[in-house]
Amino acid sequence: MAHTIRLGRAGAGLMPLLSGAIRLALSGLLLLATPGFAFAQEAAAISGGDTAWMLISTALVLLMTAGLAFFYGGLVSSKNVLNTMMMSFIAFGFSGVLWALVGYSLAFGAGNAFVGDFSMALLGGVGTEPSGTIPHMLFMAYQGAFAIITAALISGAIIGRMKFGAYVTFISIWGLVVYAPVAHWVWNTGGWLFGLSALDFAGGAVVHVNAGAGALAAALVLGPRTDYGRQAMLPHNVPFVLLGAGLLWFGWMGFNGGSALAANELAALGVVNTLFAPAATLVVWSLLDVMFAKHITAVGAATGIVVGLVAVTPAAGFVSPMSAMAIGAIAAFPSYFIIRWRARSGLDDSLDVFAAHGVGGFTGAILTGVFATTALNAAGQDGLLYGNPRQVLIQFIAVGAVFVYSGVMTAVILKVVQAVAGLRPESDAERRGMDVLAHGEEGYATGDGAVLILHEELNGNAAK
Amino acid sequence: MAHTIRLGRAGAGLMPLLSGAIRLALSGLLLLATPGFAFAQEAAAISGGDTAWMLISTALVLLMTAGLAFFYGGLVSSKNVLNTMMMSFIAFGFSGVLWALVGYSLAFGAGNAFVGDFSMALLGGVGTEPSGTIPHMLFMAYQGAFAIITAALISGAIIGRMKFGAYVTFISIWGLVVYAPVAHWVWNTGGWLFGLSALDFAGGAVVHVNAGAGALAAALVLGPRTDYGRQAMLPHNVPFVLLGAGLLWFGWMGFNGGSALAANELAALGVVNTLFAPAATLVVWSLLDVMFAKHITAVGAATGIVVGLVAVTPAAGFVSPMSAMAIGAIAAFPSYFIIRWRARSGLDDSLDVFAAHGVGGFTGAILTGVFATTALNAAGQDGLLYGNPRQVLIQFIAVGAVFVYSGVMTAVILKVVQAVAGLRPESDAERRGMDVLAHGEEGYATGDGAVLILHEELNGNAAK
Amino acid sequence: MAHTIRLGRAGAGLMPLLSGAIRLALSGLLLLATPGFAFAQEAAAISGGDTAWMLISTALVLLMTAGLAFFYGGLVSSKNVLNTMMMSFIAFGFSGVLWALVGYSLAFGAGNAFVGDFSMALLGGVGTEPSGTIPHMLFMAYQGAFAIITAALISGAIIGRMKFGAYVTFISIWGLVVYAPVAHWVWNTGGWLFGLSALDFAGGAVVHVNAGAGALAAALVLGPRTDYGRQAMLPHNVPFVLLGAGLLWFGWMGFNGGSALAANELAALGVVNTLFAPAATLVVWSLLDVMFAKHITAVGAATGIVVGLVAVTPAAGFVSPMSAMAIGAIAAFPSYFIIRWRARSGLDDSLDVFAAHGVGGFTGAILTGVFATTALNAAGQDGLLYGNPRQVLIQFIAVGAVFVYSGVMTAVILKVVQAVAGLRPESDAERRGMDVLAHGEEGYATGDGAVLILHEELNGNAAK
Amino acid sequence: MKLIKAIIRPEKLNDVLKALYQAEVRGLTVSRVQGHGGETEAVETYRGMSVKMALVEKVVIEIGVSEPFVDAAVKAVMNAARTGEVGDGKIFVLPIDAVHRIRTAEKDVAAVTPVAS
Amino acid sequence: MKLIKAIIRPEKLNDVLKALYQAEVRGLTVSRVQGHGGETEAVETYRGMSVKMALVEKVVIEIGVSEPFVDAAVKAVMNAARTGEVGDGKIFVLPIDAVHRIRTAEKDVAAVTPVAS
Amino acid sequence: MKLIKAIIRPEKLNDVLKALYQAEVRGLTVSRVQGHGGETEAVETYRGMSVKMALVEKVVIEIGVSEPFVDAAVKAVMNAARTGEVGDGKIFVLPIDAVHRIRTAEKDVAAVTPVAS
Ligand SMILES: Nc1ncnc2c1ncn2[C@@H]1O[C@H](COP(=O)(O)OP(=O)(O)O)[C@@H](O)[C@H]1O
Ligand SMILES: Nc1ncnc2c1ncn2[C@@H]1O[C@H](COP(=O)(O)OP(=O)(O)O)[C@@H](O)[C@H]1O
Ligand SMILES: Nc1ncnc2c1ncn2[C@@H]1O[C@H](COP(=O)(O)OP(=O)(O)O)[C@@H](O)[C@H]1O
Repeated sequence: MAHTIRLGRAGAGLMPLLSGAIRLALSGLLLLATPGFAFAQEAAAISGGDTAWMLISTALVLLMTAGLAFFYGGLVSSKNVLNTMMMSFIAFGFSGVLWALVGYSLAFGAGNAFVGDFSMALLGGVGTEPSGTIPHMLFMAYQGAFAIITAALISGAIIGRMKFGAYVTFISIWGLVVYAPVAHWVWNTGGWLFGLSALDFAGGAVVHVNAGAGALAAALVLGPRTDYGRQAMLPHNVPFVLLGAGLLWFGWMGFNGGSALAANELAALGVVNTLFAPAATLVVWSLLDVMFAKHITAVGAATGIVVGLVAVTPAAGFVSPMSAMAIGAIAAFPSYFIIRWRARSGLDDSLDVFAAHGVGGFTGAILTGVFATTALNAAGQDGLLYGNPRQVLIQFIAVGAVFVYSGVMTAVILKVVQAVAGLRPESDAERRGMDVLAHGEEGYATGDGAVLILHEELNGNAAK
Repeated sequence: MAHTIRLGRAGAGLMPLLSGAIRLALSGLLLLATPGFAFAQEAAAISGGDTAWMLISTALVLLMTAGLAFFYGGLVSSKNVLNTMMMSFIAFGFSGVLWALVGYSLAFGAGNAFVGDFSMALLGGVGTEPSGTIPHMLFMAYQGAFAIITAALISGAIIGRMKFGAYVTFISIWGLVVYAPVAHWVWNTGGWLFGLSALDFAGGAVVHVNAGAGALAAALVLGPRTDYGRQAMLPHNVPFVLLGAGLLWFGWMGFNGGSALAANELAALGVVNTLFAPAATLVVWSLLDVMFAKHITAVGAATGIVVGLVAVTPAAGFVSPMSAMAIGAIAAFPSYFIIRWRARSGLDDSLDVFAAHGVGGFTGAILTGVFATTALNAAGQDGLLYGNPRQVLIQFIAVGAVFVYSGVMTAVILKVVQAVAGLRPESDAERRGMDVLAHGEEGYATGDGAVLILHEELNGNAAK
Repeated sequence: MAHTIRLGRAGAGLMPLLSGAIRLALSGLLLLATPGFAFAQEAAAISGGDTAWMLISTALVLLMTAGLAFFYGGLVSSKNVLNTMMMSFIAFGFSGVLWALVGYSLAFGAGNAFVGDFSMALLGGVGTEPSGTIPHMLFMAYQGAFAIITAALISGAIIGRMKFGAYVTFISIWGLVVYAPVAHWVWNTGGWLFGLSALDFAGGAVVHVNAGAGALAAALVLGPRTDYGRQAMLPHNVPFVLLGAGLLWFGWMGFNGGSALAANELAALGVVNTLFAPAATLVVWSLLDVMFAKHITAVGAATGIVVGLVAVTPAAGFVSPMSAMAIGAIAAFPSYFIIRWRARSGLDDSLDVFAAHGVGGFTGAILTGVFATTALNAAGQDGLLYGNPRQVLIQFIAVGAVFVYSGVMTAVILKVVQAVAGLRPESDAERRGMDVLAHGEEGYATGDGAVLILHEELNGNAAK
Repeated sequence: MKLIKAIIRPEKLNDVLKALYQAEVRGLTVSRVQGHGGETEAVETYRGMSVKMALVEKVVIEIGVSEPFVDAAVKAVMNAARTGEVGDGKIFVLPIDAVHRIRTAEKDVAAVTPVAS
Repeated sequence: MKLIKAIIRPEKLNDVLKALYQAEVRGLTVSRVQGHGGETEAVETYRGMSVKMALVEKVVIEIGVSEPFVDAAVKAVMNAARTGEVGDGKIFVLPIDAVHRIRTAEKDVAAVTPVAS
Repeated sequence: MKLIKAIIRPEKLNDVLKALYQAEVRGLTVSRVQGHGGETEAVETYRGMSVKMALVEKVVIEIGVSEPFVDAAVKAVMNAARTGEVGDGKIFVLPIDAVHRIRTAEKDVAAVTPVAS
């Protein structure tokens, strides 16, 4: 299915002696590592059209994380804007580097049914040889952009109340211990959910349910912010939220369309569905907003768009555009009402990652099992409406397994980080805002009363 | 010409029984519907390169509507920023969904010389079979992104003084009753302007003159805002205006370049012209600004870029880059002076949609008839400079017809909506701003004095 | 190497008589012009995949200049935000138009070893015929986007203290007298650095060292702003800085990946390296920030990303991803410490263009000479680690020559402009901010106390 | 010498400035504030969370005037700022002990008498 | 008539508003300011440039009250705004000569007595 | 006790803060305002629409001081804020009836005497 690759035996690595040795050492560490390394050998060639599409798709998915920073950053108060945005941006660094070093190999190395191996650690054997019709390393980078944004998605649950160092440690571990195995389950030909024929075109389970479960667990482990339920956290910049939604939608074209790994009919189906499903969600969300909030809200519109994008993610390459619109329309309901409930509950999943991504991904994955048709994608499965009710069950199993694994492992990782380094900052951090406390910066500094510290002697007597 | 497609007979629809029945019913409703449905049958194949380019072009045109939201949103005062942006964003939903349901069929169905039919309603027969060298549904989605932004463009004329529900109703109807037929006239091989050999590469008439005429009519029907001419409406965030201009320019590469429907010489011509024509406009606009505003202004630069983009839109695939620069340079003049006049007039086309898009599109369309050359695009026509003065006349007819039809129909639709639901909100809405009144939100909330409404009992006694 | 083209003899120009005559006249002006015009004649064809990638790459590089406007604009105070952004945006106009008129010909015309000629002035002979596998004019436009951003980069050195007219004049001349020749040296097959086998995949020397040297010279010629070293200039909008960094990274995929001029293995290598090198820089930069600023800062993260992008630019198509990560990681150090030193020095290179682009480009260029391998790019060279220490020397020569030429010529141009028109505005401009003084606008106007000037008679008595 | 402190609606600011100009009041200082009074409170909803906005945008105008101008200034503001609906605002008149013009070190009445610009 | 001018921490604003409501104070005006007092100054770093932030975000509440309400209002603010740490702020009580309600032209005590909204 | 209210140019704020620090004035509150005085009005143009900006950015510093400090504080501001050009601003000195320190409930002079931080 999508994201599955057939690799030619990879060419000789660069500086092979050094990296080979490190890889060998790493392999010894991997408990679950399987000895086998047997990709189907196959003659293939790079296609210019497919490569062009995957090059830009990689860039598009990369841009999504910046879009997410704005979607999230606009929703928080101005004293936490940088902390919120940095939780996305820092994933570019740590999640990105770790993906290249080991994550990719853990996800897409042959390994066993549950996890890959270290055969491609340090990008060993990941060269420009064809993987399908595109260069292997491009596939690796494309998948890396997915790993980055999935980690960043979780941050919406823990706004304004987590030590930044602890957060960086957390997502670094999470990417290797949670994301990589789950990607392996679903997208590697040897993965157990792949074997079950679970359908997940672009990551409804791997990305969204995974991040949603992680977010729920993180919100529970960290607990609510001190003034949660007493003080409203209003979005300090709704245009940023709309900008984020716009950039996310734009990037999602590469996320869903690129998951065809080629510039073909499937990519077109992915892009078309990614255009119309969120459009349908937006219409339904607006009507729900009129009923329950008395107005069509801008924050609601942005949220509805994201929910629609999430819901169509697992389905994008398996269902027709009309079905995609149905999925988008239906998916509005559970997410809308869970957000309403959450806002009144004690659960401080601050930016509703669970409701938008967890629930949206769940709805989309199940509905993929309803609307999928092999008439459009022979590599897929027929769904309930096309005579295969079993697929709904398979989708349940896939989503459920990812949810449980991600939820439990996220909690475990956080508890470990908590034991070692603590998770929450001193109590007045929340009051003063994380920007100044965790980053030593303000989002919007005026410079009023800012005294340059130039030399030691100035420290003592300038303006105080 | 551009945007014209040859369809193989479309494959069997999904869930064909249901949608077929609905389509049948819809067909009965269409007064102008023609029975014929006879596309040229032609063997064709999907090209990876062409598809790659059209996939990203579709994403680019989608992004433009978000860019427009910022271009417009930055120009208004902060109390209307969300309302302004939502007028663009809501088009994603309503205009997008309606395009898939019926708009596409009305525009590109065979129909007669004036409008399509319901043969492809509910995307019946719109599958992944080739249309030219790209999947048919990709062509449909690409065109859908055009329909969305054209509707959104009009909103610039009616800032801060239209009920949101009335607006949504208006653009929903407008997309079907104005946009779809006009697209049919110009881009469908059976359309009457197509038959006249009118040149409109990427929508100078279909998109810009169309939106400009609609904007003019809307500004006249709604009348000026209450304090128009007394209170200046200053742009609350000029960087947003520049961001919008930047995103629009970026997206316009897909708008004009993608209108070649392939990754070929014509697409290159479109992209090159879309780079240099606005550059020339920007230079001329800056010089005019120095003369008349005493400074090169940032709002002026953003406006000049957009005017240049509009002007080159009809010409992009028909003229040489040097001609495109000439068109860009010339187009600065009429739009610049009409904006100056408008600002002093009683016409509250708040963000000068008429001057930028209507006049810019007009200038570009006429100049296309001057500079077009079949040396670069054999499917086009030679213009005045290449020995065919008649083309200028044809361009006049095309632009004039679109202008009159769009202006009249826009006024009619608005009058109907007015009669049924009213157009303008209670008078203090303008004073307090549409964000709070129409959306129950603020663009930039500080949270000062915001009291959470948690339970019924709190309603009565918290902070008041 | 990258950016090198083989042109078929160009087709007949449009309106050939007129433009031919102008070209002839221009040729007479060129002192260094060589008579020869001898491109290798070669049969070639347009590739759809390659063209698709170069179309979007051109759009991506165009977007970078808007991204730069936000990266720079967020870092300054709000009274200079428009002036700072306009320094980037105006380059679209003047640098863009001049590139088409003469710059491209000066850079890529055959000419001699030091500069091109006027053979392609006014785009003579620049049609849609193939240049490699893409239309010639697309190559021209892609290069034009490079010329635009290189000019804009310099502006970071002279924030808030240069007359806008003088700036426009300066970058207009600079693009022809500095950028075009340097591009010719490195990327034209006849250029002297090309002949030396200097490696510069996407512009480490041509773009970044060039701009960095220009920035240093400009900062020195203009001198520091009046209150430099006394008053802190704090970033008025750090989210804008992050937005800029995000858009730059996104666009840089086309900058580095597009420099392969095709959608092939090399483009993939470029994109992959452009993803992971800045990721590594971001990790190292964050750790340095923890050590020296006590926090991981958002401005630091954005800066680190840009430095990593700069450093990988010359290397992107010559080194493996693991080497790219090494380059990214190493490049953090010199730029980080030079920024720290600069902030305490008397050098008002306000936004550290020298440290980020000059030093980053230098580091990247030298390390290209260390890590390059012909195993990945047969058209390149092996570097030090692959047994060719001489390449490091060649890289030094290339970077050094560009640095000296650009530095000296920038100073000369600025001195000339100073003599003719003056460089710095009246002294209270800095105090009041350049937005109001140079552009007659405010970035964030509230409209409080803004009195419309409608008629002459109102001038006298309204609110004053 | 008195300090007149008028809290008015933002949308009335330009009218009030004009009225003060006509009343020959030349110097004043304006700031954006938020007020709470008898106005009905707007309810806003963000993602299912409803909040009551207890504060409303207002503008404060502060004018230092010598006694003879107090009444004229108050009257000018009163007339220009009135809409008749709840929320029009208040005017406070505070005593001033001394006024200094920074530029010239002039004091009191001389300090607030405008100088030809 | 007095004008109570209380400088408080921004995060205490809602608590203070609530306390004032319970003390039956109905009209007030709020503005965002920056204060300098005994608090330790934060150091921020932007690209190697370190700055000491001498000013801290504060909120000012201004309340025009008739004499009988002064003590109650001061007490309400004092209790609701106190954290016990440096930086809690100050309350200034200033004399007022006159108060006008713009809407009705009522004066003094009548001007600050709330009218049913 | 007096409340010194100084309206100054924004770009002079840091200088004034420094001068006040040297005059041993420790507590103060700063806010951003817009002023109208004798300054020439800037004309801005947005898309052909010209507007005269009647208001100019200013900063207000408010300082509660006991009588002995009034002159020193006024002098410090006057000297540090002066440029000699129109628009330097004004200083108003207002009487205060009472001052309270919220943290300790200290009153009047004790309330404005700084405590070691
Ligand atoms: N006692 C007061 N002290 C300070 N400001 C007040 C007071 N009463 C009202 N205000 C200000 O005046 C504004 C309007 O007052 P309100 O009582 O709503 O209207 P009205 O004066 O028309 O009855 C309030 O929003 C607040 O800013
Ligand atoms: N003399 C003063 N005049 C005006 N404002 C003051 C004065 N002293 C303190 N403030 C304001 O009160 C705030 C808190 O004062 P500070 O001295 O830090 O705390 P505390 O009152 O707890 O000792 C300051 O940030 C400032 O805004
Ligand atoms: N009578 C006044 N009341 C309140 N503020 C004033 C008054 N006169 C001047 N100001 C403030 O002082 C600023 C400078 O005053 P202006 O008359 O322009 O300069 P100068 O004091 O140098 O003659 C104004 O912008 C305004 O903010």
